[in-house]
Amino acid sequence: MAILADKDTRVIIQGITGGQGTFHSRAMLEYGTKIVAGVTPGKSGQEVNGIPVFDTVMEAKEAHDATAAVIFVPAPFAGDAALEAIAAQLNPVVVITEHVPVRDEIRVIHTAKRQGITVIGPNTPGIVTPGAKQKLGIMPGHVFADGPVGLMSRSGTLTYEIAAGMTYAGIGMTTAIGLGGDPCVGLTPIEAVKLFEKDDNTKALVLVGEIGGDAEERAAAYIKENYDRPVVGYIAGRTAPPGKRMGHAGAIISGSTGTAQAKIKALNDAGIPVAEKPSDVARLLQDVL
Amino acid sequence: MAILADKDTRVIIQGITGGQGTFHSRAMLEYGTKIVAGVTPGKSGQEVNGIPVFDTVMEAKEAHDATAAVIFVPAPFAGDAALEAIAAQLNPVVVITEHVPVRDEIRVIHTAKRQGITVIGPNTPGIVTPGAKQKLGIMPGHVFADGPVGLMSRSGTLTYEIAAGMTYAGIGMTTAIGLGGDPCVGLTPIEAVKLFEKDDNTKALVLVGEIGGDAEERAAAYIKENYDRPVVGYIAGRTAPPGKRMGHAGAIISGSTGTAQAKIKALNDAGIPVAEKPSDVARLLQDVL
Amino acid sequence: MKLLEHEAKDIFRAFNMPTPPGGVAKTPEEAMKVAAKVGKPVVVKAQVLSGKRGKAGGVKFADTPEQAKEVAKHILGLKINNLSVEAVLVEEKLDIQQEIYAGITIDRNKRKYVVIGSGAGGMSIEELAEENPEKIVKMHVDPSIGFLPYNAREMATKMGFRGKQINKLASFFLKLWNIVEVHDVELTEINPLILTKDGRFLAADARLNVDDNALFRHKQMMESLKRDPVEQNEREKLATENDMAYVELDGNIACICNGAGLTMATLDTVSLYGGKASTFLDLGGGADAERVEKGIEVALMYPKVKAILINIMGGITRCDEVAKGILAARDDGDITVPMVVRMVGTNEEEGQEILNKAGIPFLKTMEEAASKVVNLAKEAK
Amino acid sequence: MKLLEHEAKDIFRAFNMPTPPGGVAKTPEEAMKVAAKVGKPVVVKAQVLSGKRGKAGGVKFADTPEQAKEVAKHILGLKINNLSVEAVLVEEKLDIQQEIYAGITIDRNKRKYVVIGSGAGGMSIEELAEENPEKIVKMHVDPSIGFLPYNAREMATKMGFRGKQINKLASFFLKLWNIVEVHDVELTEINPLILTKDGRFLAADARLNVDDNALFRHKQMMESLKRDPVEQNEREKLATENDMAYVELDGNIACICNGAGLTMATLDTVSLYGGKASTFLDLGGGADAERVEKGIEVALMYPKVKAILINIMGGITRCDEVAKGILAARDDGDITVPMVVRMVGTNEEEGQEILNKAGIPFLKTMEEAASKVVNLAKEAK
Repeated sequence: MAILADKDTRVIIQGITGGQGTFHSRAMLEYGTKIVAGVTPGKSGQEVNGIPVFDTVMEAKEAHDATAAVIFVPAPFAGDAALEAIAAQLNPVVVITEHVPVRDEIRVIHTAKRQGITVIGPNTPGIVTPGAKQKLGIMPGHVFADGPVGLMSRSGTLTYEIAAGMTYAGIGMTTAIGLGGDPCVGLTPIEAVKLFEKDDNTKALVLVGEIGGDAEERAAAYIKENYDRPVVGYIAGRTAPPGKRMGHAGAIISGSTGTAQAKIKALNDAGIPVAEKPSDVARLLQDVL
Repeated sequence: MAILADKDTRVIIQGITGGQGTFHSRAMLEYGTKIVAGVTPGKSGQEVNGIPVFDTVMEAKEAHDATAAVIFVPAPFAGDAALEAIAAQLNPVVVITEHVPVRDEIRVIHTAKRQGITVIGPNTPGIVTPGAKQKLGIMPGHVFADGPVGLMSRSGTLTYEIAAGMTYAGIGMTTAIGLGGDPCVGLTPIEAVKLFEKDDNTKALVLVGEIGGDAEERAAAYIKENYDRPVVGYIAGRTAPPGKRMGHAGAIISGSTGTAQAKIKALNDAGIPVAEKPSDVARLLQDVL
Repeated sequence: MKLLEHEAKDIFRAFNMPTPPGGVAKTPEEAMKVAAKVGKPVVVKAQVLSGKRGKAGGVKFADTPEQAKEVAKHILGLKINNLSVEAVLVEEKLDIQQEIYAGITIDRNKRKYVVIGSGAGGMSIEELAEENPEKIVKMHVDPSIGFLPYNAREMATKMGFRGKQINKLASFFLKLWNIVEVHDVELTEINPLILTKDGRFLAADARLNVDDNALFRHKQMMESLKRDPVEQNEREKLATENDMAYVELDGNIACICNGAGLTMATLDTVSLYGGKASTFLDLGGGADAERVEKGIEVALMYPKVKAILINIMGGITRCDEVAKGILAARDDGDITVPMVVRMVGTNEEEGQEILNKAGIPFLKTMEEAASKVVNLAKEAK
Repeated sequence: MKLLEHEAKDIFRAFNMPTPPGGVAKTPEEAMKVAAKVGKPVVVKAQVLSGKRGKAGGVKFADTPEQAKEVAKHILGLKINNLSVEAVLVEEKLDIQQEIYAGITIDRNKRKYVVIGSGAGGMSIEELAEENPEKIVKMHVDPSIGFLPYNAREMATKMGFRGKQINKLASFFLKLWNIVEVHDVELTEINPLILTKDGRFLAADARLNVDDNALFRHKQMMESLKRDPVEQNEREKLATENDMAYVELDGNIACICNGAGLTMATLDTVSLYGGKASTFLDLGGGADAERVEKGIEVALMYPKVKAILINIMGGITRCDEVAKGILAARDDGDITVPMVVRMVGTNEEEGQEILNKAGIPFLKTMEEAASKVVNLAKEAK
């Protein structure tokens, strides 16, 4: 088993006729993803990689019984595309697009929440469930092996790095999730932990974080109280210069410094060992599995 | 028993320091309404008719355990006042104010709906439950007697006329509701019937309508299918000139002529006798009770 | 408040919505100039707040500027629905491939805005709605989400458009929605929205009604229109100025009441007794003596009146104030026809005392009052 | 995009928010003129995109226009946080009764806008938030409802205001919210918002950061500002122009990677092996050969560099493109310091073949690569 994507997931690609959409839908098909339709307004009747293209998500969904959406639509229109997928009750909705305005993100996230739909991203590499050969995103599929670990990360390539290290060490994943690199994302670390909690096949978790915000600290506190399987962490940015501050307001709201040191301390306080180098994640996992 | 207002209803008057608020809160107190607080932003610390005034609805509610709101706030600010009452979970929220912009009304009505709160009006004389001596509005209390009939009406003074006729004939009311004269109101005739349906003490209904829209036709259809106690109707405007039309769009949406003749026919088709004159309502009720 | 076609199109253009090239003319000469500037055959349209301008002869084509001048001269001399034509709109005559309907109004049952579109627009849209409802696409707007670009595209696809036309047509719906939100519009229609043979979409007609209750938020727009919200005769103006609702009818009994429902019921009851009202006059809520006196004055200015019925159900309105108003009108010698007063409710006794003292009779029920006034009107003939 | 105080105040005033009388000056003479026009004691404030202007000597009072000129001359000569002061804002010195804080930003955990206020504003607001959190009023905004007048009044009452001050202060919060919505603001603050002794409320300072991702919706505002979004040196400009993220550090190893997380992890790993990065350079997603070559060029322009580490995890980025970029840089003679390449992922084999043919060695793991580049940098000293 896995979370968010499994063998029954039937995917729509929004923005499939664009360069990214075309390239990555082919890569997803090659990996094994069940892409049933594409959507680009005004381009119905075409085919991309053998996939039929529709003008609207609703038409595509009704014609091909789709369950999930992956969005490659350019940033100015990505929020609208996500709301269209949500209105069509697709779940999850994976927003690959980066540089989406935060006001649009907030609107998308809360519209989805009201309807019980999971949005991944924006600015995410997507999700992959190696055991079902389902990849909803842009990650290189071959670095992810099937296995008992749930992987969640705010990064892109760093996720691949850590996944590759795990795979090399013979440790596979139930599902790997790129949570997205933006300040506001649809699925937070805590929410991801809650999803993995319900999956019996996920025997351990890897939480990959980076400086900024306090999502990792919050996840650590949640894990300490609620999650009893092993968790291993990695935090990028130990040597990064202090980031730009969000005025006084940022400090008033987060009350956190957002530094790597603060995050590592919070994870350690929750009993979560934190790897020094990406490759150490696999080693720490071997200790706990 | 009754609907929407009973002996446990504890009322806040919003806009209590204005002329209308002051005059009608006194009239309500005289009738027996339990007004526990008033609200006018910036006027906390004052008293009106012995009622303490607060700056915000939340403060007033918390201090005096209020359950319902009656709003006399001027039209430009009435929508905001209603949203404040809804946010404080007061129920029902009775909006007496007339000339509220329809965009504000729509917003208020749907915000209330999402939270299960009943909005009466805007542009309503309010509601009265004679048996509990609770009047949330501006109607002359003495024309409403306690009894077994639920009265609902889109009009103001016409409601008093019909209530006075009933009272004179010895027929009282569980609750009388002015639904409000605006095209968009919080409680429609159908919704009012549904509320009365749950009240065992309400043995019969009076539906007072007028030309325009198709709310009466819809209520008639609902009653025919779902409501099995007797109903008597009155429709004002048999001799009115054809009203101003809402373009083609109005006709496309309502598909109804909105004339008194169409409404009377719909009521009759649902087995509802329709009075020719206001005073005939009491006579028709005597036949069915 | 209803906007004239050219006023509505000014707003459309402010939202970058394409309309046919052209302009407003108040004289035949101006119309000729506009037509010359357009440089193609034109349509000349009467600018009046009335539907069915076409049937009334208010819409004509012209092939040359000279023809436009002639046609404009004719139209500027018309009266349509009792309204004189003060201006015409002269616009390029379009080469029509398809007539489309696009509109937004309020669904009072659902209490939501509803966006309406059809690939078959034009004059017969209402019949279409009745006979082929599947050809009309309706979309209700969730007030917590609004009307979004994907909704607009869904409208266009459901209306049968494909390819690049989807986004072109969708933009009209989105702009209409923006206009509705920005200007508190209760009804707006483009009928027809023309798809030309060379693939352009243009708003060929425009209807825009702003919510009267929201005009306080749109003072700038009101000023820029530089005209009264509606055309009214002297009596109607006086009534509006005094916050009364006033409609003239073709009977001879002036009915003065408080509340629209009660006023309608009074008219109906008068009719039941064989009379006919000359006036629907709703004094509104909480009328004081002065407003009552004003109401009597307005009603009596209408020459058809043979008798007056004053029917008051006191609520916010107090009977003593009404009595004072009646008394003042009588003492000023304003009341020149027989009058029947029926008055109950708030401060009923005080009011009755005032009338008693003044020797003005009054009745207790609407039926008695209606029956009596009908007889008085008949006698007065 | 961060706005300067005076730019933010222009927007505040466009929303009818009161600010102290005054104006911008680019020379001491202009400052004197503005002060003379104000006609009262003034404050002269450096207009730079940096906090703590006060501590850096960028905020001074002046009692007379002549003093204002002197003070302005001094401030216009300052460098604050490495930024030269190009202009000062000269405004009336207010007679302070109370310093208030008002702000709106985004709560990334709740993923909502949050409105923040305190009756105790000023420099120490952050300490207050930590030590007396009950003195800070926070209100999260429901995205489906928005921030409404009653919310603003609730803010004001919870901040301890009463009477007419409630509506006065509430209007500041409402206007801030309108600005946030209209201009895609991710952070705005008024600190302090001054209540004067004569009972006026004025925005004495202004901070406004517009969401960079939303600038495409605000071209008009960008144009009206007539300046670059940020001050950058030559290398930073070049990086921005080529869509790379580039930060200069004080080490000597140029780290060129793809993806912010991986770049940070690479810096951390270099540090673990005893080295120190000169450059955080994230090529971004899907860099082609040209961008890779540009990245190497930018990194090497920084004089501190002693060695280069290229660490690529192929995903959207293809290793063959990276290899081509490295090759081009080498063949152009750009690479003047020792280089370590680590490259895995998409098109790994093709990339490795290119490097093999060119005789450029590469490594398979990050650890090996980090360890090797640290040694090379040490040797190069």
